[in-house]
Amino acid sequence: MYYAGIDIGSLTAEAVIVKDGKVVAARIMNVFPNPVDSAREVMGRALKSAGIGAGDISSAISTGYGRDQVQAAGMAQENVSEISCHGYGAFCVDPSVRTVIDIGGQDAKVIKMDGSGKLMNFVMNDKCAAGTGHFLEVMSRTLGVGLEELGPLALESKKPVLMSNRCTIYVETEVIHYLQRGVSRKDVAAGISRAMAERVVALARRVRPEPKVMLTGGVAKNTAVRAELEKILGARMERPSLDPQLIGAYGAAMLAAKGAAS
Amino acid sequence: MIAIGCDVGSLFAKAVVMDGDKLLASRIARTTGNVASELEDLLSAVVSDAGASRNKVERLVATGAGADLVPGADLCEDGVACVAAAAAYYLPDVQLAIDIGGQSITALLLDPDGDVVNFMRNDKCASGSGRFLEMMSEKLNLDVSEVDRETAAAKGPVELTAQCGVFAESEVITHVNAGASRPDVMAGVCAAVAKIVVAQGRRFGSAGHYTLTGGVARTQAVTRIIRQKLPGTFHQFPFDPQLAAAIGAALLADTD
Amino acid sequence: MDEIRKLSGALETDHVRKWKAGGGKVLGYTCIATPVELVAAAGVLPYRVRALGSAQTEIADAHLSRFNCSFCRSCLQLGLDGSYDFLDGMIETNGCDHLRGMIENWKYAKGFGFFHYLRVPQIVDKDSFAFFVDELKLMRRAMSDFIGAEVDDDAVRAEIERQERIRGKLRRLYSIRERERPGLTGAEALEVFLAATASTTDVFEAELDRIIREREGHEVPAPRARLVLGGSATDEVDFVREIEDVGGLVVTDMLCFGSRAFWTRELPQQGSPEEDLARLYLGNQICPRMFDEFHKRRDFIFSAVERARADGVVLVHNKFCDIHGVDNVQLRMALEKKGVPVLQLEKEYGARADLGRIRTRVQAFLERIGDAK
Amino acid sequence: MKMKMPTGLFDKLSSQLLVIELLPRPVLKVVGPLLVPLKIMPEDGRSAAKALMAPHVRDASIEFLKMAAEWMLAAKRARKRGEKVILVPFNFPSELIHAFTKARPLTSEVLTTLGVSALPGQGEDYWNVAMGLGLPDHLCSANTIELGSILSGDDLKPDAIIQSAPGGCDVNSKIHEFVAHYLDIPQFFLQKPTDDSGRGREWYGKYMKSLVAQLEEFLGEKLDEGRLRAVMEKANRCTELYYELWDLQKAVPSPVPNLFSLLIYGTRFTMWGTDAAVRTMEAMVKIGKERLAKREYPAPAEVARCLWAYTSYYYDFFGFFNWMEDKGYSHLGDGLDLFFPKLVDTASMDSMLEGIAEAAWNMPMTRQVGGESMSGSWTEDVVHAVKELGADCVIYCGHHSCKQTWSVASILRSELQKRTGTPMLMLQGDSWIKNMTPMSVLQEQIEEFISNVVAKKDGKKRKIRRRKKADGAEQSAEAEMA
Repeated sequence: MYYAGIDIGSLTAEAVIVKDGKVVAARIMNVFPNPVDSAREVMGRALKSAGIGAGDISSAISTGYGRDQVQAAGMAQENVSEISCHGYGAFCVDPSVRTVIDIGGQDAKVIKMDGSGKLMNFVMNDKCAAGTGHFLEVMSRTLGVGLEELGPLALESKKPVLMSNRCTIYVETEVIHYLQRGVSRKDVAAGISRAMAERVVALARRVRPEPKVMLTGGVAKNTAVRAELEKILGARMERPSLDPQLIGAYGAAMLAAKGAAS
Repeated sequence: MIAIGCDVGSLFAKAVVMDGDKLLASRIARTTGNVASELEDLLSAVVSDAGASRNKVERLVATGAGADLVPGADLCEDGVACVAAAAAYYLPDVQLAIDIGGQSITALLLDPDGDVVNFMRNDKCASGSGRFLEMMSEKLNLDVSEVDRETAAAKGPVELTAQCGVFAESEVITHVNAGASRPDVMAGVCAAVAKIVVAQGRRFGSAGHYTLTGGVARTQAVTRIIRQKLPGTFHQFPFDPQLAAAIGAALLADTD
Repeated sequence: MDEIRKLSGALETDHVRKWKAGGGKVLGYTCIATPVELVAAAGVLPYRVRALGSAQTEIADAHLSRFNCSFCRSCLQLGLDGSYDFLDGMIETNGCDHLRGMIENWKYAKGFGFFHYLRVPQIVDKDSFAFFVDELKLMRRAMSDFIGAEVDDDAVRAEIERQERIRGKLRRLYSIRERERPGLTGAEALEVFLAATASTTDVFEAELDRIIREREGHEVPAPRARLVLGGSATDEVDFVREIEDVGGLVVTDMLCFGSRAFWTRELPQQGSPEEDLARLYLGNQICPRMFDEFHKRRDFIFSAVERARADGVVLVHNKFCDIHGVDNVQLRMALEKKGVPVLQLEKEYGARADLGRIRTRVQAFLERIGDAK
Repeated sequence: MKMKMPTGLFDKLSSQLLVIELLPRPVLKVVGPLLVPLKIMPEDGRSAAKALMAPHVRDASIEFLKMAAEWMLAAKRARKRGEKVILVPFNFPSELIHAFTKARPLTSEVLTTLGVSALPGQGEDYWNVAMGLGLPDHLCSANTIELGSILSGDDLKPDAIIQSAPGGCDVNSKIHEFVAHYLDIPQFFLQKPTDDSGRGREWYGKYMKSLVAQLEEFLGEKLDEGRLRAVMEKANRCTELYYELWDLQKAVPSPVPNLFSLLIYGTRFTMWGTDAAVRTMEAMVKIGKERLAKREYPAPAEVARCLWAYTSYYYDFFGFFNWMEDKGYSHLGDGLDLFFPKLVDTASMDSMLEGIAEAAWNMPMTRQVGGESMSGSWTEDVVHAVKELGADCVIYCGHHSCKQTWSVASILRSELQKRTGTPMLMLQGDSWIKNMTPMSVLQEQIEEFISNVVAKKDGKKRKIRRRKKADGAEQSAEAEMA
């Protein structure tokens, strides 16, 4: 029996197909303007790599901000919030994890689950997008380095600069200001990572994270932010065995399987 | 007297060469990393545009956040003084100048002599800034210079309600996904920017005679809405409004 | 519901226009601490200031700041752009700092044809009670001066009774809403209440009777979960609808555009009309602006949860709303201690942009209190 | 017994102040400046010490620090002595508490200011504690930093809270209410009727009396008339000194160092009515007089005389005051200094309690935005101070969570312009949290304001339009109707 999870975020789309709790196919791509097109495309790619047809999927769950439309388009039997999906996905990857920090394009979430992966509590950034994936995206663009280079670069720094603003748009001009004054890229990058981590921690405090935290979402790939988070929170940031960007879709697929089981 | 005015803002550096109050040449360049050499190039380029030689230039006046970075500046003037000077000099009736920069909006109240009675800057809400307009048009695969042409085709502008610039971006995407036309979405962005500017412009009561300077004032799609919403008489700045501070700096070359 | 919508869907409704055309006067007020009885007894229509979910603030922001509550900024905008020109005057109460600022700027920038400041204590004891009784006498005097005729005891008593009757019927409507199979949604209930704050008692009472008749036997689709909504002043029907869209039926509330305005009112023992009203209003103010009585608010929401057999509570506050911003935390802690799940939301008034993220939170909350699908 | 490193704001500060308590003044005078380069203090604390130990303020600073030490250490030792610690907001006349033998007052906002100025991290951790509980980030940092430390459960826990902000400030009253509930300690109320008629004032007097009764019951101590009189006489002495400083401040250039703005209300809100307060005020007056005689001024010239409409910025280790001074910008005090004390009639218990009620009624915030009209008495006070002190400009710092002043700041500005022609600069920055608006941004705007608006008000105008007419330049771009 095959089960699928489709996660349409604001920047990327993911599809995961599972069989007997094992991932048989997973695909990530950048989103098209329309969530349903993204879902079709990414799901098509996943089916292809699994070597099965849409008919072989016994049930699918959509999640992410396009979840309603994807279900409405008939590609999923159900839609579940990305908050539950990330929690359950992380739990399925490592049942000992009780806290997940998920940082997506414009959302940052801190999720707590119980021993069965059931959602217990969560917080999500309210009015401000500082401390989300978008923040790092803008900053790396301003720094003129690739998103994936940002982490390694920051780790080289001995004396990170202090970002005194909160708003993404202002931190951006602060970055320009530092660069104009000849501050080294690595020190600015480190300052960015710290600012990012501080925003996330400010959110995390509201649910009192457990000492063992799993970091998911695109930002989990940023080694510098991860290091900063561990420093400030004094908690270990588990890296999921699965690509951290896939956790949401994986959780959706596992929920589909669970739903069919019960 | 031949003078250079150089305004180093948060996003762009602008340089002008002026003979008294006559604009001989101007240049605008985006600043990136190595600003010192960028400014060197900018200055020599604008001087040669003016058909003058560097030694004919009697004074170099710098202004803006990066004024201290301008090589060989004879003096530095703050942004308020420069914008006020430019607006006051060319627009004798203007009582209020609203300068919309890369990241802040400043309303300047002028007296009959053209001196500053008071000013107020909003630098806590990026949604009215030049950078915001830029980010939003980027999202719609537009260059800011194309915004006017694009919005000309707008039927019914969408309404943006997000307070945070970044969330406004997702609101923009939502509207696009909901099938709103690009002109309508872009027009909505312009309306959002205009609203913030209008609020700032009203800060000193009814404006009377006013003008708009700074990069955003180049975009008619924004200024049109401001002129509808802001009471008073609008006066068009006679040159590229993004140059206002640089021009003001040059005008102040021989006053202290 | 259509008639109700006609009464609540706009600021200057046909009803208000007709009333004014007939020579009727309208006075605005901003806070549930205002005894509408004294206004109505003078034959004047009391009209609660609200913003219909409008997020426009560019005129207001030139007076208030972006650090002020967005609901108050929206109201000021409508006050200054002429939408409220049908008001013949304003009764201010010191509800909260943001409301005070809103009215003060409105007054400064535009002025009011008639203005009265009703000073409401923030602590209840015999001194403040006596003070408030005096305040009500002053207000009654002001009303008499406004209409140029004495507002006598009988008129006030009659109005107190009429209002009590309407409150009773509103409670009746809420019982239809709170029962096992609710007869109306939270969004509908809010619309009914909004109509109450914008129309004459006779017209509203007739509509209320009709709704009660219609909905007694009616049943709305079974929800995914039953919720109590509490927090900042909000007249945003869309916001409630958004919550109910994802399956959380708002079966009762703790809103001042809602039950807080009428729930715990009981007919006071006969003293002077002012004493009765003082007991009625000062004695039953379920609002975080009041001090030394958090227990009242806690018990209010506890009993709402029980009465309505709610599965969870949503506590919302507008960004910069200080009194609810803090009180919601105290309420959340008290509710969670009792094992009641709580979702705390902070939002900008009328910002449809935020609805998407709010929707996600509410859905996750339902998944959390539901079967954690 | 084992020693534990203090982690709370109060505990950390008071352990630092132990040194101050121990060292005699002459020693402090010599050692104080030496402390600065020494590594025994955290670096942040040292930059604050540098500002306090600057020669022209040192004597007053030392008295102030001695006073602070006495104030905080008394609270620290209260429990051992069977006394109770009562947390009060800045707008409560703490001299009333000093008149009891079994009570010690602590003022949350002053503790925050000292903490932000002397502790590494500037109290941000305590702010985070409050945020961690889910409290909204638009609360006032002045309260939230100190109260966050108390909420952490790892700091001195007060025995009771006095609430004097209901009616004056929602944020202040709500956060104090929250703490009282969270710690389950009693709160006593002094409610301010938002009422400018006499009735409210009468009622307020009643409230003060019933508050005293409640305190007497709580402390199990009758307020002693003789003791109260002793306190009020010292309070009266402080009042006289306050007006001496006020008059000194009228001199041009101002002989009163900028930092004194903070020291004055720091004294008012903590130890008013004690010998330590009298000593501190005397030290300030002495310095002011000497500087007046010597015509001393830190900068070559007094460029501007600035009155701060409400609060100023305290997150810069007092450096901000000195920055202004070096620029020639005199800080003529801020709204917190506008508490207009009156000499109290010490004839009877009643007259003294009435005097305390009057003092409370005239406290900053209570008196201004706590009025029926939020802008009314605020405007009158600022106009009065501008005229008396000859200020040529007013600066509104735009403290983020100060919703009441933000609500009516634009009214204040236009009224100031109308009534006195004085320009007011409106900034946007938090007074106690450093990473809300960078100091450089605020300083840049202040310089722009003073050089364009204030200094050029007369004389140094550029009159660019007149110059142009002289140039006989061509017609301006023609106007188009909007």
